[in-house]
Order: sequence, then C-alpha cells, then structure tokens
Amino acid sequence: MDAALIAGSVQELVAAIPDGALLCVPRDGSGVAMAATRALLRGGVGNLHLLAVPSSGIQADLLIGAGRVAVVEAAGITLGEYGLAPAFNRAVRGARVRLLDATCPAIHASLQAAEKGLPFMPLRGLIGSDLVRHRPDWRQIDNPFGQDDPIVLLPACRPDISLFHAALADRQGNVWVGRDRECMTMAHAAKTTLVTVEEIVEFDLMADARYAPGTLPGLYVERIAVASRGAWPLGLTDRYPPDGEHLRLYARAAASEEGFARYLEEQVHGRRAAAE
Amino acid sequence: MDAALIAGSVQELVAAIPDGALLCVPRDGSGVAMAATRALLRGGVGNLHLLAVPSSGIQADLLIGAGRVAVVEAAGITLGEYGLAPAFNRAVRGARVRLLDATCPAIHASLQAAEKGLPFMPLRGLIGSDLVRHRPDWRQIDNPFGQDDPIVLLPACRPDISLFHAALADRQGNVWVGRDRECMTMAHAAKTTLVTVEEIVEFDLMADARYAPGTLPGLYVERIAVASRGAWPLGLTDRYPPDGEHLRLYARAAASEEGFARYLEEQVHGRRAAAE
Amino acid sequence: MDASTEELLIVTIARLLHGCRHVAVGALSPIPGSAALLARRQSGGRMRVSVLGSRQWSPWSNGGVELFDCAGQGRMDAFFLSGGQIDGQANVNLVGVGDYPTQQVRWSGSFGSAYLYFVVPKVILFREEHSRRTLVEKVDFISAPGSSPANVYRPGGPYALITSRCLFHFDKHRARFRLTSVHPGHEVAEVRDNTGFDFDLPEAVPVTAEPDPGTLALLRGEIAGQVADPYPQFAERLFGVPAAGRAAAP
Amino acid sequence: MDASTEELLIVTIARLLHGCRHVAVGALSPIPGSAALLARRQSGGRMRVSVLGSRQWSPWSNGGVELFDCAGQGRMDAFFLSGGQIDGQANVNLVGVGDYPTQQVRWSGSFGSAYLYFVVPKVILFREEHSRRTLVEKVDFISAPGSSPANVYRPGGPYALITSRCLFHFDKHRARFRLTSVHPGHEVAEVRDNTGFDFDLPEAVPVTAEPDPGTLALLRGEIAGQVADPYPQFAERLFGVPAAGRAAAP
Repeated sequence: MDAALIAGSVQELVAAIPDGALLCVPRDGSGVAMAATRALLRGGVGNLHLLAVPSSGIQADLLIGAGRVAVVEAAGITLGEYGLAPAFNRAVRGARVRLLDATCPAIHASLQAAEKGLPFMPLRGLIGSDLVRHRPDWRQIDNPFGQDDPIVLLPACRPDISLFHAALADRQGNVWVGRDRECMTMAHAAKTTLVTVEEIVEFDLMADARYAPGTLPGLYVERIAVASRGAWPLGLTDRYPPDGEHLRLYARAAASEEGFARYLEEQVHGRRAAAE
Repeated sequence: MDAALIAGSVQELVAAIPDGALLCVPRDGSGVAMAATRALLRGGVGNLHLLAVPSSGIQADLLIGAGRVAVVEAAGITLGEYGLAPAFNRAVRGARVRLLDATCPAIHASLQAAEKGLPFMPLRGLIGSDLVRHRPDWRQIDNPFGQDDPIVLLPACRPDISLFHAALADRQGNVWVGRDRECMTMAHAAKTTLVTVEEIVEFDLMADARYAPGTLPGLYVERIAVASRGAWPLGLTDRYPPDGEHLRLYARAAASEEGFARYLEEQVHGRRAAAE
Repeated sequence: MDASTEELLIVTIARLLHGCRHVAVGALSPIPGSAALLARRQSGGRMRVSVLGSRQWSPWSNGGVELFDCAGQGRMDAFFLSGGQIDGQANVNLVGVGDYPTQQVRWSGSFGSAYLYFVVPKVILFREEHSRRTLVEKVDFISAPGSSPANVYRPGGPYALITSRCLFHFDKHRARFRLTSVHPGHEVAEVRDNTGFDFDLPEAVPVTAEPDPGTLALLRGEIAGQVADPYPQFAERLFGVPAAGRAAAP
Repeated sequence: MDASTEELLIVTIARLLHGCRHVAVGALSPIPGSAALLARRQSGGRMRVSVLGSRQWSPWSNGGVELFDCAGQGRMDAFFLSGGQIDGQANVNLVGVGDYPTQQVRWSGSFGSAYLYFVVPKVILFREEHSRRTLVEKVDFISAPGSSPANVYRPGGPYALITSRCLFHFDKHRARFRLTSVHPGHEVAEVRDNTGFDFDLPEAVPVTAEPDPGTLALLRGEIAGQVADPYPQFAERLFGVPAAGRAAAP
C-alpha cells in the first residue's frame, strides 16, 4: 500500500481537488466531510460542478455563498429543519450558478450507471416533469420490451472527485461507511475518492466479518485524512447527532451577505483555521 | 410482526414454494439453503424454473437429477473443484431441461432491474456471443447517447421465490446476510423471500450499527426457519467451510444414475429425513 | 371542539391510510408521520411505517437509493408530498416561483417527487396553508405532474389533498380535485375563496368527522410517545412529551 | 532443467502481468494465481491481486456483482480465461461440444466470460492441455468472441495464450494468434501438429526464457507461502507447503 495513502492533514487531502472538478458529496447526516469543506474554502479552488447525492445543506450553501461553485446538480439544497439555504437562494436569484435540478433516484441512477461502466440507466417516472424539459442530457425512448411505453434514460455520471467523511479507516485504505452505503456507490463511480475519517484502526476492516459488509475496499480510495468530528456541525450516522444550535446560528448568519461573510471569517478562516 | 414469521420447521417453510415457481438461489458458499433443498426434495414440488445467482453446484444438480427442474437459468452449473455437475450433464444430454445459458453480470443485471422496478437494464459485452443467439428475450439497441454503438438490454427478472441461508435473523424478520450481498438483491427483486438461518437472535439487527449494514430488512422477508448448519455440505461465509469429503462423495455417487438414486435415498430421504 | 386542528388532521389522514401495508413519511412531516403511527396502531401493528432519516423507524440498509427501489418494487402503498404550489391538476412545484431558472423565490428542489408520484399508489398531498398562494391554478414549475397520458407507466399518483381547511380527493379520470369534506368551523365558500383552482363538489358537502374520544386518547397517550422519537419538538409542543436532551459540539 | 513446467508457466505469466495495477484470478486457477502473486511481489507490492472466492485476497464488499462493476469501471487490468475449446480467432467455448443445447459433452457454462472478455484490457488465455481437442479451428459454441466489429464497445480482449507447449500473443488487427516462444524442450513443428488452428510466427521462434535462480528462489520461498492460502492443495503438491487442516461435518 502506498505510504502516502494517509495524508498528513485535511488541507493536504483537499489539495488534490482541482479547479472545475465535478465534486460529488453525500446528503446531510450520511458522511458530509465538513472539516474538508472548510479546508477547501481556505484554499483557492473554484468553478466547481457540485453534485449532491441526492441533496445537500450547509456544505453546498457555504461553497456556493463563497463563490466556488459554477454548477449545482441536486435534487434539493436546503438546511432542512433550519430552513431554506440562504446563500444558494441568493445565487439562484442573481443567476450566479447554473442549475441542474434533478430528482433523487435520477442522481442515484446516473452514479450507478458509472459504477457499472454503462453509458446510461433507465428510470421510471419523470415524464411530464419540467425537470426533463431543462435536462437536455436526459433522453426519452420507447421501451423495446413494451409497446408505446415511453421511458427516460439518464446518462452515466462519473465524478472527478467523491469526497465524504466516515467513521473508520484501516492502513490498507479500507473505509467503514456502515449504513451510509451511497458513499460506496459514490466511490465506485468516481475517478478519485478522498475520505476523511474519525479514526484509523489498526486491524483489517475487510478481514472482520462484522465490519466487512459496511466497508468500502481500499481499491476505490485514493487518499484519507483523519478529521475528528469531521462532519461537524452535521451529524455522523451512529456516531454523533448534528449540532442544531450551530446550524441555527448558520441559518441566521447566512440570511444576509454580510452575515455570511462574517460566518466564513469566524468559522472557516480565523481561529477555526488554526484549530483544524 | 406476524406471529407466523418464524416457521416451525424447514419442511413447513418450503411448503410455500409452488409447482412451476421461478426459484432463485445463490452461488455456492454464499448462503445456499441446502437443508431447505433437501426438504424440497422430500416434498412433491416440480417443474421449477431454477435461477442461479449466478451459478450453482450440488443444489442445482440434486434438484435437476431428481427431475424437479424444467428450466435452468445460470452462468454456470458445476461442482467446482469436485468436477462437472453429473446429473445436470445427463439432463442436458437427454434434453430433459430447457437451458437459459447466461453470463454472471447478465443475471445480476436482470435482478437489479426488478429490484428497481425497471423493465430492463443495459449491459456491455455480450455482442457476438452465442449466448445472445439463444436468448431471444435479450434485445440489442443502438445506444441513444452514442453513435452506431450497439448495446444489449436485459429484461427484468422477478423471481417468484428467493431462497437462501444466512447466519442470523431477529424476531422482526431482519436477516443478517453479511458479505453475501447478492442475497439482498435476490430478496429485493423477488415476490416472496424464504430464508433459513443458523440462529435467531434476541436483539434488533437493524438497531445495531455493526450488523445493520449487512442486514436485509424484514420488509422483504416472508418467512424464516431455523436450520443449524443449513448450508451443509456447502460452507457459509464467515461461519464454516464446505465439507469437501462429502462433496467428493456426492461427485462420485452422482456419476451414475444408480449412484445418484442411492445418494438421494441415503442423504435426503431415509435417516437424514428423520434427523432434519 | 375537543381536538386541536393538528389532531383533526392526524386522525383524518390516518383514516386515508386504512388498508395500507407500508407507509413512508418524510423526516420533516410530523403530522403525516403521527397519522401513519396512529394508523399502524389501528391496524394492530400489521402496517409498516418508515420515517425517512429516523434511525428507529427507518428500515433501510442499502443506502439512499433503497427507498426508491422499494417504491419501484411496489412495496410502498402510501407516501406524502407537499408543494410550495399545488394546482388543480395536482401538479406539484417544489422548485420556486417565477421563471425558471432565475427564480426570485427559490425552494429546496424536487427531491424524490418526480419519481415517487408515479410509483406509489396512494400519494397524499398535505399542505396546511390553504391559500391562493399555495393552491394555484397552474404551478410555475412542474416538479411532478398530477396526471399522465394513458401510455405512461404510472401505477401511482395523487389520492387526496388535505389542508387546514378541508379534504379533497383526486379524480384520476377527470384529473380534477373533488371536495370531500370541510373541517369543523370552515365553510365551502371560504374554501372556494382561498383556492386558486376550480374543483368539483357534491351537492351537500359534509363536515370532516371529528376524532372520537377513544382515538383521541390513543393519540395523546401511546402514539404521542412514539411520535417523540422521529419528531421530538412536535411531540413536545402538541402533546407535552418532554424532548430528550440533544447536545453536540465540535 | 531446474524449473518445473508449472514454475516456468508461473514465471512466464508473471512477466505478462508487468505494469498492471490490478489483476484478478479465479478460485480454481492456481498457476495464474501464483503468477499474479509473484508479479505483485516483483512490483514491490504496488500491484493489487484479487482471487475470486478467497477471503484473504478478495477485496469485495458489494456481493457478486462488484467484480463485474469493478471491471466495467476500468479498475481491472488483467484477468484469466480458459476454455474447453479455444479457436484461432480467440473465441472461447465454456459451454460444450456438439450442437447446442443438447450437447453430448457439456461443461459448466460461460460464467463471466461474455462480459469480462470485453472490458478487461489484458485477458490472458491459459490452457495447459495443448492439443487439437482444446485448440480448435472453430469453437462449437462462442461463450465469448475473441474480436468484435470496430463499432462494438470493447476496451478489453485477448492478449496472450499460454499452454504447456508455448506462448502466443494475439494480434487484434489480424484477429489471429502469433507464436511468441516455445517452452524449453518443445518444438515449433510439434506446436503446429497439436494446434487445430492456423497461426502466424516469426522467422526464428525463440525459446521461452527459463526462470532465473533469484526468481525461482522467491517463488519457492515467500510466494509459495502466499499461494497456500487460496490454493492449499496446489501449494502442497508443487512447493511442499503443508496444507492447514480443513474439517467440516453437518
């Protein structure tokens, strides 16, 4: 195994994300790499095509508000119980991001097509939705096994980078994602997968009957960095809940451009940068 | 939860399998329900369409040799290191089974189509193989996202019954399949799923962070029966290895019609029936 | 009136779920969620309830795609959708107001609606705010259409629409809503004034049945305790169930 | 000759795998498996080796489909196929002899060949028995074709064919085999006599290089120990590695 598999810092990990990358991230609570997102914001990367699987919250809102995102591909961008995503909504009004609005299973299907090396996957539903009108990359055909039975085909989507946070990794690069299985699909589909983890364990996750079923094999993992509570202020499945107070604070701050800028300064740069 | 979820015996469990069923079973070592197969042979069921995911060994050979199978759909039927499948080969020579020869990923794709409620799934490869010539249910189209790019579409396959063996189940009907994840796909795709397990645990498998990722939710499970060492003489992942001596004994016996009949009498009916 | 508006809605929705084997509800939908848990109890526990995002009530182990696969398999009988706008053809809009894409009011996005609305047999539209702002003649963006041409694969679709004022059922063949009942204290004329679309109605419109005392007691007792797991704040506010402490720091 | 035939084959195959990042081998393929483990060691551990069905050498956690998905993603550089029959166009037959379906000689079936032969860049055909029975002019059933029309998606295909007598490489453009070398002790004429298909060859056919003493020592020492996990009987027979006891009873 490559000696450089485990990066010295989260900052070093995210340095592999180039300008203009198609960056794929999971939904809130299922392994969002927030420490890595802050590291990304401290760097200069921009012009990202952000693909949320299938939705995103504060992670997308921060990246969009900071002007790092050119294209947003998602089934939803929202802070959930803390309200709409203020920076995203401002960017939409200002036409500062290109929207690829989708529906959850379409995003899963496009990634699964890439996971299988297929050019496309079919999906039921969709027909008559305005989503289809605005997605010329989706095609409608007549189901060859039916009669006069239209069905939509979605092109494979192969992310440049899949980025997520998980509980455990071992020194072979295996990553335990547990129930957050979409992270496995994201890694299978992507060209490069970068992962932050709560901790590195000293046993082989794939050799353990109980861990193996929830483990992404190291085969798909480019690089790992340790980030304790790396999903904060979001939660991590089976480890810790979201920090509701902080998310409420963010929602209030991001309601204005000035508040958003202040949040960035205080929570991403400044003393937070030193601490992470 | 239904009080009848846990059947009183393996015999009672397999009584739910009707004549002519499309019966879906996993590959050797990944949860083959051998005790249930012996129970099936002690009953009168016949005319089965046996779908192996994607291959089968002694299980298919026994059912075919006993004349219970009308159609064999598989990527391979073999005893592996113990040689070719003698009863299957005799049935092929005698034209006593209809063959639906396939390739492994085609079987996975057809099940995944059913798992997704799709009419079909595409698959690369295949073109120019004689498999395609003998499978008029497969279609070739021109990839709508390419140019002059032929690709094969496989119709969804929805088994009447998926039958497999696993290590653990709980009283909610959740079944821990661990690494044998094809059993999960088989259950998602099937109309009815019947499972034998080594043991019933008294905790909720889905509530345990370590078991949940390898657990098939009870939502997909019709009925369960306990069968200790229920995969014997095959092995069960992470529990026990195959019984090579017995498999060698079977391979030798099944080499002749008479030897096969004697094996059935001794190992399925007779004293074995009393013991199981 | 003994029951609160929320309780009336919960009990009315529970009635719509009768006979379902499996009902799924969103993580941010406490009233439909409470209704599903009540209906489950009324079914003697035979009904399965899945609450998206809840640990205890979430039966998934195959990632985010499993909910959609499960619905596509026909294993989900009922689901709830809402909409920033809902129109008279039951089209729902979860995207925003104005000309797409540069909308001046932008909502979250369509989430799973453009799929689940097609494959779940009983989709119940739930929107408490009943006004000409929410119930419009024509939505600005169709996240998911209320009806489809006959040749489109569509085992699912809209079944009913429930608001703080009334209950509609959707007539698939006419592709129009029909007023079923108005909630106690509300009037047909008021419903018409506050609805942006035209709808059908019977000659005499009944009043939505109020919860009987037994059902209300069940809801406030046993069900309230169950509701507290996926919807702690709601259970505290509506039923006075104390919320468990939740703390997190980096 | 110091090296056994098996050792010669292992070292020769290992040479073919040079530069691969990930090589997968079947559970019943001890010679290719040993070659992959040797090549991995020669790469300084950078090469990944997956042995299907082995616990220690199997990197999968997504069921039986993952191997094929992984190959489809382009993450598998080399794989091995055999065949009851292999013909001069590199078509392989894993199904049987005679008219399908009622074949008088029936083998296991095509397994993954009809897919992996298309997507794995370096497919190495390995068949020890080199006779007119195994290397035929035209296979009776094409499990997987050796070449495809230009418009067929095919990043993968046959790279070489190795037998107990010689090594061929496959010329994609001519869709024919070309004799690369004959193993020590074998002759070109003998190869021709025992091959059912026509093939190309250079003016002077070299002899397959024998393993150097260092490689042979590595194989018999460190690698033999690794081989014993997936292939215990083979390791015991070829290298004298004692097999661990394996017992099972119902």
